[in-house]
Amino acid sequence: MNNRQELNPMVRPDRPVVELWLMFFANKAAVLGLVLWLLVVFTAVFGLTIYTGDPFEMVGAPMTPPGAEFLLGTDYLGRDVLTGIIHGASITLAIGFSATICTVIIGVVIGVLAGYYGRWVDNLLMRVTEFFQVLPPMLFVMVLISLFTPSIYLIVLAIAVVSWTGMARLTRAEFLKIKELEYVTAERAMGARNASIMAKVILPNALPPLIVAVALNVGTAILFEAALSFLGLGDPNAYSWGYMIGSSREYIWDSWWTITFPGFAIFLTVLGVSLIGDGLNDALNPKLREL
Amino acid sequence: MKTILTGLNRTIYSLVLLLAVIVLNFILVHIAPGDAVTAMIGDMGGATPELIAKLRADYGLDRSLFTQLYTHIWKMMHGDLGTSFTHRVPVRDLILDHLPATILLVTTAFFLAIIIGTVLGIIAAQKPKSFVNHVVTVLSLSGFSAPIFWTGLMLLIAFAYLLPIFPAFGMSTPGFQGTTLEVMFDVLKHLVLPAVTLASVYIAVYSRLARASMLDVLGSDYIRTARSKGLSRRIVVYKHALKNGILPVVTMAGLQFSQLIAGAVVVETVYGWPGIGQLAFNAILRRDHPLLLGILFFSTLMVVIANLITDFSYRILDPRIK
Amino acid sequence: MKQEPLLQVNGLCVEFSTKNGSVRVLNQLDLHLLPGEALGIVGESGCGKSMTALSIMRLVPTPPGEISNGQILLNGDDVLQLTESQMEDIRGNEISMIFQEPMTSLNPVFTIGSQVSENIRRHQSANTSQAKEKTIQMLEAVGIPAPELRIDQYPHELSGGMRQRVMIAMALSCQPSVLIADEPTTALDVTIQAQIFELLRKIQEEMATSVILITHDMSVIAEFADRVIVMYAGRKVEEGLVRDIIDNSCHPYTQGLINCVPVLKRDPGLKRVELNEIPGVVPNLAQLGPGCSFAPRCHKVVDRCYQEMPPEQQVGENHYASCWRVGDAA
Amino acid sequence: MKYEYSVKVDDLRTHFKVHRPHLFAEQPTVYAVDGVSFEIEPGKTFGLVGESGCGKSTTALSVLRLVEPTSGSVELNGVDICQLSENDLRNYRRHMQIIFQDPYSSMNPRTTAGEIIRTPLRILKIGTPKEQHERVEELLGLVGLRPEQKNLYPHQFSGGQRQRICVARALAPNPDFIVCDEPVSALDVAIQSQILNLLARLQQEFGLTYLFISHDMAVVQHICDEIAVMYLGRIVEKADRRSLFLDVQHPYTKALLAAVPTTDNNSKLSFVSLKGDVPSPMDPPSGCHFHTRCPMAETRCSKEIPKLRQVLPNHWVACHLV
Repeated sequence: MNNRQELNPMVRPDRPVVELWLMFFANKAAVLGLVLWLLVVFTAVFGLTIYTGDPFEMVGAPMTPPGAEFLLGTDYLGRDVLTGIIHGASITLAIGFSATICTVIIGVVIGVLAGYYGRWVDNLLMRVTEFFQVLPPMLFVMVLISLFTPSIYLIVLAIAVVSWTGMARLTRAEFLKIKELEYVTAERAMGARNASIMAKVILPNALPPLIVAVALNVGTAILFEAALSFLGLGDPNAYSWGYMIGSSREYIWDSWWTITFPGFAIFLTVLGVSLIGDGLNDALNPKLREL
Repeated sequence: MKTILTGLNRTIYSLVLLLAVIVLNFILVHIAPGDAVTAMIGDMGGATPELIAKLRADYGLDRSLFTQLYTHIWKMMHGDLGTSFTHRVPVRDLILDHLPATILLVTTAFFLAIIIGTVLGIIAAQKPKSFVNHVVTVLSLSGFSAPIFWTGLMLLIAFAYLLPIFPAFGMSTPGFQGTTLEVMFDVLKHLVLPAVTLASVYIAVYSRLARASMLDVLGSDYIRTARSKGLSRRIVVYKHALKNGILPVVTMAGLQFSQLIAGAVVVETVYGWPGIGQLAFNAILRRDHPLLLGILFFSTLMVVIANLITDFSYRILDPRIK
Repeated sequence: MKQEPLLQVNGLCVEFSTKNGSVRVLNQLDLHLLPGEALGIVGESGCGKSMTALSIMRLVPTPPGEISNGQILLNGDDVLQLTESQMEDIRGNEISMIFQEPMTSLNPVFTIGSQVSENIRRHQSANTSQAKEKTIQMLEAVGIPAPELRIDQYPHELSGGMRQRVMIAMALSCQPSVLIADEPTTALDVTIQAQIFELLRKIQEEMATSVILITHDMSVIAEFADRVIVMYAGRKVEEGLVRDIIDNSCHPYTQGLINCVPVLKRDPGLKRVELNEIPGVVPNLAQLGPGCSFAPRCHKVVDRCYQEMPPEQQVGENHYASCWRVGDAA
Repeated sequence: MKYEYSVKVDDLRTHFKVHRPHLFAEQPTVYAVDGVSFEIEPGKTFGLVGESGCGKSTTALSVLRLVEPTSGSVELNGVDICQLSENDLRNYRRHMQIIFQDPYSSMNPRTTAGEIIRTPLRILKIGTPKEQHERVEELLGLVGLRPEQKNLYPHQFSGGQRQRICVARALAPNPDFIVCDEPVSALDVAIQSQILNLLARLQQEFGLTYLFISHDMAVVQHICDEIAVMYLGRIVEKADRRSLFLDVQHPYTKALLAAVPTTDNNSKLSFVSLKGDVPSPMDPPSGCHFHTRCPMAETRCSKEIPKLRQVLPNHWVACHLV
């Protein structure tokens, strides 16, 4: 049916935001994702005050299997895997969030300018975006890290540099779409300034897909950092989950737990954020809201 | 005529992109700490003073930046990517040696992902509230969320260690002799795990995309038209809807090809697959910058070619693009 | 002389399940279509006129929609009892449909030739070259210039009017006995609309096809249809020959519908006159009371209208209306 | 000071450059508005009527400089708004407002009805916030809505109610001139009459000047004092409402009138079917744009552009054959 509003024009809850949260919490998977994330955040913030220890410290016999003494076993140097995982949570979150913030800033600014001003601005910025899109991210970051000294800042920046393009394209697409709507023209007809139209009118309406993209971006940033650390290209002073797997991978046949558990931690963290993104997507998608 | 011109348009544009990559490489080397040659050599011990002197001359560091850039581009255009310190052979030859393995891995994973992803997406889209749909959602979310190296290692534990059906390492059994067919089969056996690992992420991505786009297409007016003609559900879905529904998948596949290559770097390291990813990994360990930059250039070239191909197939699939 | 109806709909009900429970979008609809006749169905959006068409085609999107009751008799056989594959044999063959949006109703990635010939090959034993020949014939019949070239074009290369002609060619390619046209010209300019109606009229005469024309525009009905059904909120409120309805409508809704539209005049005069209005808005189908759905907007309303649903009464030859005030002086 | 004309549009042209199909193609230009002139007396309604693509909406947007005109002038109360600086134009916007076609996309879905109506007051800094809120309630009453409805969101209103909110928003800064761009085309017939009556009532009450854009001859005839018919960016006939319909001159206008279906058998013009479609404004026919579809075209028509000339009192037509 082409016009579903007709069926049901009046019975609706009031504020869009309230409606969004109701939709989100009705989605079991999304709530699961939220719970997973609260767990990770809790671990990152309070984990080490409850389960103390230095992840680099060798506390037991090498390659002790999971058991009573070490819940998740020890690695080839006798470092406790559980301490490592708890410690890694904060690093993972820190990198995931800061890289996402950088990504969003670069991507949204470029997308907004390209989408709103169009013409040569759009042309130029989109060419730049396409250029960054053809660079294979991992190889490009490898070159960056190899030429400059690896540090947590370089890694955050590198992740942002290779992942802003998607954000920029999405923002641009949304701006192009919304810019054509009559309420934006109406705003101009009332004498609003460009900056105010961009920030106060178009951006809030472009937010739903952007929020979903941001959630997914946190996931990809975490995965990217993990892959870098796995390859031994991360900050050598950061005991991250990827590093744990990378450093133990030669002992894969002898101590499966040193690889399985940190990997599972990454998996659950990213899964959590993906589920949240999915739930937001469903809640924000007007097509699914109708019935 | 118009098609040829637009094709030419795209090709010229791709060449400009490649040129930009060359310039980027040049800029990176120049803004790195130390001069270009020290940056190139890095902390690698193998460089003799003569080699350094030769390099300085090669790069013409005494000349102006513009001349340097010009020479650099000129050399790249003639396929001269410099010499690898660690291997002491031209970078180009090294890369060309390793490229086929990567191409085999990437294309296998690419088609695996597109085909399986699309099929899963179509199945899920037909019954939006069914069990199959939930399975596809869970599968794709998991595929997306699992770190690719970890998936690889888990598959290794499962299918090379606990249940040893597939070899764990390399592209062929060392010293394996046999007919061409047997050699091919041997390579195939080695290919399964890396290809599945690499594909897993993209199966997830494409199945979600295909599902969303098929849902969209199935609700469109022309699908109703097709049904009003009395076509069966099967023809409506697999003829009328599919050709439209696959368009976003093709677009996305083109856009993500660079990430596929990046993923291959990680997968090759996990499985010891002798492609350019592994070459890059070794190059970075030994700070072999000419090799690393050469690999970046070559892989970008691959992406650009793949983009041209997807662009072309998009034009075939969608007559509206002219 | 009484003709046997070609298509007869009895007590048709269609329900849609929504978040807030089930909504009846079609309620106890009866209609019949005589051979060679042009029947108009008119009403505002949401009155159920498109749903009627989709029900006859059995294309109501299920879920959320469902035909919950009624019969649809085509030549005396109930199509609602047929299996899906039997129904597929009827669609595009016995009953065809053209839609409102010619821009989106053709598949953008197939040539128009393949889309028209697909219908022919589906229902007639024709090989590829016969189907192609027939396609060219059909395109020519609907007034598409140079059809042998056009068959290789894609929908986006054609204007809206041309696309609607292609839709008509496709719908008529198997000589259906019933053609349903759902707002076929709403998306088109008036000059193109005139061309399309000219074509439909010509084809209807030549092929003796019965047409159901669905529209919101009473003047389109006036020019094209023989008989008209006026619908409001999922029900039929009035039925009769077009001239009867326009000149002597009995239902206040029909009267409102006719009088609220500005009519193009040869001499409009120099002063602007006020238009008649139907106050208020179309009611929410989920919140209908027991009485007449139009009561809240009706200027002739009495208490009884809110309490009891008015039955259909005959007010003249072939003229029926559902209103308590039918007999009363206006 | 009183002006003879509230609005005076002189030789307005708006041309768009569109994306070139490939690198070597000439950049195509769309001649959306190509030399349009008209005047509107204060308190009157001027109608622009034509089929889709004739440039009537672009004219509407250009008159308000929401689309930048290529050349020409638009005077509102003696001020040429094409000469105003960005800043002056913004302030001058209080005198001219617009109502759009689509009541579903013409309001920001995230703001309440009250905020939507207040927006122009806020942007143009008219009154204190308290005064603004009082004005909003007053406006809601004027357009037939209840004051408590100001807290509802656009999706909670029906199409007709939304259009009322848009009317209220346009009225808010007390403008002299309102452009109505197809204000009733997207509405149900029963609602159309409500809005048309509302617009007529408000015009009387506040002495508003309207530029009324529509494709619907009957609506234009009903509401306008003077009417111009557009075809491919040019005005082909312009007259007061009585003269236009009684003494229709241009063959295009005749065809347009004949094509309109009507319930009134007596007023029907003899039918002149137009052949073919409207040509593309990117490549309009030479001479008189209409000659390709005109039943009475002569060779001269394809060569010379006909000028708009007066043939009767208050009646201008651009045709060689009249």
